[in-house]
Amino acid sequence: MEKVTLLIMLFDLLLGLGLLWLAWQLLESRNLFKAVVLFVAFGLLMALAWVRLDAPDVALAEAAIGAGLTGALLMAALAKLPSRDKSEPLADEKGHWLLRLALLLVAAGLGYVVHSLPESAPGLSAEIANNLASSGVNNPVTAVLLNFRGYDTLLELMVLMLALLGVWSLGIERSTREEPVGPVLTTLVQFLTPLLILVAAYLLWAGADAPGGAFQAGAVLAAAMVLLLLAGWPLQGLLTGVALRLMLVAGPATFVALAGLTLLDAQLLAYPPQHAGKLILLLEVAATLSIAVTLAALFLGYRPRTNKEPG
Amino acid sequence: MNESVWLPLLVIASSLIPGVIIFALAERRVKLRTTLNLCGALLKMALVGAMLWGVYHGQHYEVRLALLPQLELVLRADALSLLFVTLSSVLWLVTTVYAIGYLEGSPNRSRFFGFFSLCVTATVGLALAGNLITFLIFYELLTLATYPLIMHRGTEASRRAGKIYLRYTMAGGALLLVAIIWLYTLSGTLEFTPQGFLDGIDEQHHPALIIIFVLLIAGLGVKAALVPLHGWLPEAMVAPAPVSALLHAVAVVKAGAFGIIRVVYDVFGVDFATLLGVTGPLVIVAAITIVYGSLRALFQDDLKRRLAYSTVSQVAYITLGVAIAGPIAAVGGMVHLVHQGLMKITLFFCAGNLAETLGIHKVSEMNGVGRRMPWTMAAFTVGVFGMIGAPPVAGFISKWYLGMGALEMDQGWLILVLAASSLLNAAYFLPILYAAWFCEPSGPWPEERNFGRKETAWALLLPPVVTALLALAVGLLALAPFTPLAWVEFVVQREFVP
Amino acid sequence: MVPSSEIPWGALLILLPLAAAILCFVWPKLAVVTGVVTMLLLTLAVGGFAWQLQREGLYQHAVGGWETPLGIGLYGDGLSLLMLAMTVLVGLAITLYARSYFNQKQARVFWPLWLLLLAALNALFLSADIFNLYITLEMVGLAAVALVALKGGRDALNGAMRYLLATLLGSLTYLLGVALLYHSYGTVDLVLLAERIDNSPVVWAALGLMGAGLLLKTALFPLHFWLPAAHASAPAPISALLSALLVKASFYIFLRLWLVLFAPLGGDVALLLGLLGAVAILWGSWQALRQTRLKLLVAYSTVAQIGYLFVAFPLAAAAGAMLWNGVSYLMLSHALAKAAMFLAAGNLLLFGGHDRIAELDRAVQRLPISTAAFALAGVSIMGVPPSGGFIGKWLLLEAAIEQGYWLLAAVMVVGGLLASAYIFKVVGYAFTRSTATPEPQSIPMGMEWAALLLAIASILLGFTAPWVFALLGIGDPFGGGAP
Amino acid sequence: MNTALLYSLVGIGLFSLGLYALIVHAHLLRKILAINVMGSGVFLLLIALAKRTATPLPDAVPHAMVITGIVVTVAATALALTLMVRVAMENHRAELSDQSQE
Repeated sequence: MEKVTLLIMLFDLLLGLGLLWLAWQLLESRNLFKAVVLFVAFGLLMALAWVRLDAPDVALAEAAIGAGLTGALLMAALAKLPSRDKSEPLADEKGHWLLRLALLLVAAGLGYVVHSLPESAPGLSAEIANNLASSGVNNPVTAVLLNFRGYDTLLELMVLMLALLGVWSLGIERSTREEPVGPVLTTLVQFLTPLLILVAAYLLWAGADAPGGAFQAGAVLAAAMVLLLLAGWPLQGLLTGVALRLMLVAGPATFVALAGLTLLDAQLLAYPPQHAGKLILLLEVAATLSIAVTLAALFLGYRPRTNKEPG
Repeated sequence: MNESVWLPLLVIASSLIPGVIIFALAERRVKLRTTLNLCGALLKMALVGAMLWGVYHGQHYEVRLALLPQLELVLRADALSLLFVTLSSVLWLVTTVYAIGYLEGSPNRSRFFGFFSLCVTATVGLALAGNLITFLIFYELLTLATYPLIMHRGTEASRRAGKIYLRYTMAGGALLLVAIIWLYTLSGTLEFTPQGFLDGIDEQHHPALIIIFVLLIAGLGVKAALVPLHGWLPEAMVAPAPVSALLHAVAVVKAGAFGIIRVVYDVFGVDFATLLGVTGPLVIVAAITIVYGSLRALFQDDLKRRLAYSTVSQVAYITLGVAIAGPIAAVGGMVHLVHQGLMKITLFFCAGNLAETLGIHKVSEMNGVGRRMPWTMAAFTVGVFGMIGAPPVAGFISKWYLGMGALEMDQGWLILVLAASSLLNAAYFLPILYAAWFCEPSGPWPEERNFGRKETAWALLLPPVVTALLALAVGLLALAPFTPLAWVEFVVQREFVP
Repeated sequence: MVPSSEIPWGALLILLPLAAAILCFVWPKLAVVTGVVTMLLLTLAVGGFAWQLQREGLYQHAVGGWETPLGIGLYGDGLSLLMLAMTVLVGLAITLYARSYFNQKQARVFWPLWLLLLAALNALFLSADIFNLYITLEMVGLAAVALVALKGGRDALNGAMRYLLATLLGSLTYLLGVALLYHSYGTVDLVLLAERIDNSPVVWAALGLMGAGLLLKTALFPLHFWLPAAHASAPAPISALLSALLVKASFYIFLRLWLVLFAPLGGDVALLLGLLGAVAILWGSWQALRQTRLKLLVAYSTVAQIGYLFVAFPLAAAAGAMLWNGVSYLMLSHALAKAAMFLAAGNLLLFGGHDRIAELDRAVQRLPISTAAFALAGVSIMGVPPSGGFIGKWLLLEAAIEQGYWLLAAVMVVGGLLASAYIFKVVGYAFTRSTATPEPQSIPMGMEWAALLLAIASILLGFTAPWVFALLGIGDPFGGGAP
Repeated sequence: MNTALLYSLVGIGLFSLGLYALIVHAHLLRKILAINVMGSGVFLLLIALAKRTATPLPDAVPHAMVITGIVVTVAATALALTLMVRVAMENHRAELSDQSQE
């Protein structure tokens, strides 16, 4: 027992140091491409940390969104930068010792503060446990996300929509690269896409009771779409106009509609307990769809248009 | 609500509402604009007349509107405020007529008359103010509303003048604001009260009150053009003549002087101010201003600038009368508020006529102008004698009372100041008269305009003649009832009850 | 019919613009109509909300039926109401303005973003949950960034990027503070936190982190570096809402946190804030005076005016609720006046094709309504009576003088003088003729009147203080009893 | 040293590293990466401290908060990257420019 604890502690220590080291490496890397690759690795290591901290839901979200999608976004953006930009020399850092000292002091102070926190704090576990039964789901994280603090999630979906609006207004359509897609990628995509869709469906379904849920499922589904885009599938031509926009707003719209209906009844987002499970599932399905399409659209980086639409 | 509430509001509204409407009028609606202007001015005079009658018979006019919890906007008509209100509304009417003639055919008249009405509104408002914050509000409004009039011509010179004007007046306003708030934190009230409201205040606050007094006088002294705060006034002369006439000779500088009267009488109270020892220094400042203004006037060739420095000097008489802190001098100072207004506006009208008709801007161009424009120069002559203080024109009355008041309070040396000032006045005014009446024209006029058989347009001629006659009348009939002198004595009784 | 007292106005203030944003997003053709109608409905809703608050006092709504600490609480008192009313007033003008300002392609992005921003602001002003506030802050920030960059152009893109980095940094710093507070007191609800808080290192750290994050977003000197570029380069209606509403949103959160959590911590912090505010007033005003471009001038003026809000902090302990009334009033009148100024500046820019101050070229008669709007709003900014700004500054000055903070009082007065200097610099040039006169563009009436109406409102505020203070007192946001 | 403390200290370290990089680096992509690292630091702190419960299960509220946070961050990152590309096109390099157009 002793040995196992020691080993685990050693592992934690290494993982922590690894995270810090990777972060330093990626931020100070001369080569931006390397920095992005390191960032993806950093994300995966973070996911490992989440697992160690008994946060499998977060681990899934991190792996899919934090490492996967963010990595893809970074890569895509990097490709659009002028080439001489990609390995800029770092700023002259001789003059920054004062800043370093200040930040070190801040970090030390924060460390002291964290250290001063009590060893054990109940948080809201007890309240969650007491109310989980009437929440409609068994996974406490899902219960918090979609019921106890569902209002946060409603606004969060709006943040996604906002970002997409911003990207659409700023993004510039590029002619799709004509480079032929290698057979490996094609095969990989053909194999991976159905698998990812299955995983997404599983995550969505399982979210009620086990780690998973709309965000993770949406992210995985988005990953599938990103792969298809990379493999040259013209998704942006297939899904446009009102149909696309309806899919994008499915989650937020369902949420807002539900909020409106519950408000008519008595209270904002107060689900009747007997229907809570079904309502949450409905929300999750709609949200998964929207999240997936939104994330994929963010990756695409511009507003897909039908041929009829003006530029 | 009854008459006593409505009248002060209506007096304000009678220039505010026409002003706002005029802003919105298209440039070409000359008739409607003129009608609005004149009707507003006539209506205001009628309303003021009604209030005069009422106040004389003990009627109380007051309106209150809460600005902050415990702090109100108060409009109240008392005898002192009516003195100033009457002066400004009469002169507004005259000047409106003059301005209509003066600006005929020039651009941006809607804007001009809009701001002109706002200025009068502000002047009347600060005259009717029942407490310091109300006074401050209208005082600042006056600053803001005058600015576009100074800038009216839109030249680089007017922009510069406007900038200088604002530098002085905004700084003055800021001092006033600080002083008023400080006073409020000490006393808890700002309400004008006969003989002041600071009497019972704790002695430990006396040093603070002295500073407050200085700040208040400095803030008001900017508009009253007390030396060394007078620098804006000569610069502001780039404005069109009606603006110089009404605002810079009357409304703006008088607003400052009127404020000083209020502060000394109704905030501190004469006795308390004397106790604090602040009146003595004020006498000295006023005396310096009187002499300095006259000296500077002596060396100005630009006619309007000479008149402006003369204003600096003359307005200080009012301050002097107040600062001497005796009842007779008070009568002299306050009555000069009216007398100087009548005389100086006459002079400015005349200067405007010369500029507008003959293109004369400089004293050195005035040779023989009396023959070309006899009526104008006759009015000018009346004004000049008033300024010098020669009987029977109104100025004599003021100086007489000031001198007597100084003697009453054992300040005999002030007689010397007054005498010196009169001599200097004579020195800078009489050569003008000599040149105008007795010299031959040295050549063609710089820019002559033809107005038919008359020497100039009737709208330009009538106003100076009327004001000159008024200045003569109030001097000749000084002892009759309902003259400015009689009214001022009525005011002073209130402040100096035994 | 549901009696209007039972209509849940508070929640509608959030849901209505959200639903409208979705509608606009899906059917861009309906965007303008939806936007305008929603704005009118929101005005109605704020009216209803005010009426409800007046009748029933404090508004509290447990979202999802879950009581705090588990759930999220909506919370509305007089201060929230003031902020909501401010949002609606400025929002109405911006809506009127934007109707004519954007072309069809821009409108398709503008209206959903604008509605989302309105929803986020309303949600922010009605939230008492510090994590929920984080999300609303992010919404506000991202929407604003997208709006700044909406018309493109080098300056705007740079400004937007700078703004985005600043706002993200601010949010994350704030969130770190939230994390510490949650793990220390087991709740993110402000009301509960207020009950549980004590003087521990955590609270100091949270104050430092959340404070720094929010002050960065509020652009208090010296954290204002991002503001002038972003505010000056954005499209006019966006500049208006950035200066009028957005800096106020983060200030509002800071003020709330201060009142509820941090005020007992210490006078030293308050003094520091006051000093920073004082420096902001002087620095911002001085910079404004030095600018040669109109929109930059107005932007620096915002830096200065934010300073006034902070000068109040060291005075508050002794002055009590009336001082905070003054601060709120200053916020409100600055919002109206500054929005008016930016809209007017936008008109002048569009009219002449540039915003070089020295070449305004008789704007007074060529574009009188907009120039009048600029000048009237300027009166309120200077704090000259009668105006809303005067009332606010009077209360601040009164407290400063009463407590003997002469330095702060002097700074406030000097700030007012500098403000009059930079405003009249503009007005002065607007009177004079300049050499180059490019062909003027015509300005739609709606855009001119939007500016003028706001400016007039900022002046009229000079006469409504007792009435507004009575509403502000609902729910006793400033402690020490209603005024 | 227990797990919660260890990971929260790492979180603080990441936050500080990110902040440092955000300030000193001019390249916008580095700044965006720095923001992401800072975010990870905050999230790590939130989740690490959630472990300090008496029950075997950690506090779920911070978990939900972090998932929300991750989504918000990816949204912000996407916007920031798009903006960066536009800025890079205007400035001819992916750095902020201080000069105004005129």
